[in-house]
Amino acid sequence: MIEEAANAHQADACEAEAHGAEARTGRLRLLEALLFASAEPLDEETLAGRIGPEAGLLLEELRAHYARRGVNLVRTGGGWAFRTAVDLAPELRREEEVSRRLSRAAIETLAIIAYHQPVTRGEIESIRGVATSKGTLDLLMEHGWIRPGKRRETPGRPLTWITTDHFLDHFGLETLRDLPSVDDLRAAGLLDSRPVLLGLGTMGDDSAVGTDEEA
Amino acid sequence: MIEEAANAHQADACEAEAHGAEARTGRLRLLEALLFASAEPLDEETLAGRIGPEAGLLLEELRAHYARRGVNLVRTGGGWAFRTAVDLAPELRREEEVSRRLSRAAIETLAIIAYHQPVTRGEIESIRGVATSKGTLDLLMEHGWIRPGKRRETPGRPLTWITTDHFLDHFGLETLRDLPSVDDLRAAGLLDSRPVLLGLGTMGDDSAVGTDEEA
Amino acid sequence: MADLLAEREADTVAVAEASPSEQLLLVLDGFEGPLDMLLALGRDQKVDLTRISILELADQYLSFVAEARKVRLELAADYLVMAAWLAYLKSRLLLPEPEGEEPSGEDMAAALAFQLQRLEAMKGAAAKLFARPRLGIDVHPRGAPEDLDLRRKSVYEVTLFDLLRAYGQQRARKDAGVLHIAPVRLYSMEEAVRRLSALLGHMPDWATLASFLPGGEGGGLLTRSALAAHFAATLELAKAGRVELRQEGAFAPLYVRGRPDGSQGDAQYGDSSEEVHSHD
Repeated sequence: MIEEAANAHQADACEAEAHGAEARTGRLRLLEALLFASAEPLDEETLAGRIGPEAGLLLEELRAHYARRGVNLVRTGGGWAFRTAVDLAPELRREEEVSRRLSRAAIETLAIIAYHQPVTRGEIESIRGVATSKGTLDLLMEHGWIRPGKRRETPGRPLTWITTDHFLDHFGLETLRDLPSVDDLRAAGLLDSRPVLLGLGTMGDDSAVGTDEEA
Repeated sequence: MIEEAANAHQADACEAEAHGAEARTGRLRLLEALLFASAEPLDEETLAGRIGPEAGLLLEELRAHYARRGVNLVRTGGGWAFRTAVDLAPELRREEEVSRRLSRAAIETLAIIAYHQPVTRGEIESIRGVATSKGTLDLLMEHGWIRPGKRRETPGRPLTWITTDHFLDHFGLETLRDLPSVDDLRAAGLLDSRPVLLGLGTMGDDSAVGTDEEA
Repeated sequence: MADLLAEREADTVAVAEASPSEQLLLVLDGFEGPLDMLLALGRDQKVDLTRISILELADQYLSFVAEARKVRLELAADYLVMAAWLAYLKSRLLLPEPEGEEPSGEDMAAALAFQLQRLEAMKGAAAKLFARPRLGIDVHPRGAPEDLDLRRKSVYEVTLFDLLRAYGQQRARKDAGVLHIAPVRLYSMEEAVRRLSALLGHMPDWATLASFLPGGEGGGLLTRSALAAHFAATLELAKAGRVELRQEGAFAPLYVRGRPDGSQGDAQYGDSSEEVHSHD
């Protein structure tokens, strides 16, 4: 009798313990996910608010787990964050140049070349209604998106511009024929007279006609 | 003498093996760090370029290691990425921005493109029985979910629409075959773009452009 | 019909106090066109769509349209086209099938049923798709990505969407700024004079006017305008003493030749280096 009761007690304890361990694993996983998804390091207080008072202990446990991996849990500026292991830095070359947004003038010029090629600089200007700075074409060429085509057999024999294979590659097009036509654009809502689309404000001033925004 | 040589040989083998294991761990750590650093999925080819031909095996090893953690290594559209575990969603849920919420028309249009791709605008319209409102396709494109595919080699050469890898990533799909119920729908013939009723045919005309319609 | 209204009531609190026409309007607002409405009516039959009664469905739809017209509600053309088609389908289903190659009423009904099933399937698929854990909402990427020089990624971040949008907006801006009159490609007399001046030097003999006409481009209106312009141009050049004209009789071919002593250059039309641009 006594033995049985003791056994039962023990089984309960085991179950409770197993239950506790499971809950603990759940909290550890949540902690891991929170730290991973956060754009900023998270301080212990914030984490305790989500995880419970155990947060400090769990952080140490996570830190130990990741200590020898390619990603480490580090304390930085009063908070905790995952970072790639410092010793891997030489192999994880940072991008030298942070990716930049192409100016509106450059995107437009590129689009016009894509649609109207072969097209001369003068034609680009008459389509855009503003002068095209030489820098814009240079930039697009340096980037490998455009290249000079044949000279136009008209007075002055102006140079024409055409797009490159790299252009197709970059924009995931197989051929130039796969560029949506003006009618397709209209049907897709891309040729709308909506004045400004979401997020466009950062790309340049629409009203600045007559001056060319530098690339 | 002979014994000694044998021992020495064995020691060498051990050392080589230990060395190999260390190199392997190094590559695993680098792979982990590369994937961790990037928010976007990385394709196996890129990874193999950095890690070597073993990349595929190491990816599987990493996937297994992370399978039960708060962060998982997932495969999506030919790429690999770390993502928070799906089962933690209730605790990590971020409200969708109201401005990003899609209309019923946009949601249906996306589903039709996903299941029927490559699909022309005319086909989308004949499935929905209504003209596609301007701004629907461009909105889906702005989300990065769809893009123009090849032109259909039929009269008028209409443009087709297809989904992107980002679409797969967004909806947590490894490939298009993982679309919910896609096999059942196909087996039931419901993914046929069978020509439709005469009475509704006017909407299925890809050459009709600039149709004005309700959203 | 009543079910349909009741269903919509759940969405709109105000529907109870709305007048019948307003109620109908609210019902209509909830639909993505006539097929969507037919599907909703079909669901009201509470049977599997594969066993739906198309005849009953047509009746329901037609009574909806009749009701809408009773309250003088303006129905979109789509809805009326569908009504007309369903009325036709109904007659085909009820009357004996005529001999002929047209699809039978049964075939038409089956086609409609298929369309409804397909639309239903897509709505279901859309719901399932959006019920999945979504990136940025349920599932999250690394919050603080570290930019690595890994992919042969372009320094400039520009997507196909950016490119197309830029072009679309550029075009839209242009279209909005300028009153757009569809360009009519016509041959002007000046063009014809320039063209003839250039050609006559090479053709000292009599030749028909028709042989001077530009071939190949356009047709119809363009060709006719070219003929008219060239004819006017020959008269102009004859007046200037640069060509001679000859015609054997009314409607006979008109012959042209350059005057042997006709000067090559011309003060008025000599600027032959200027390109003739067509605007398309």
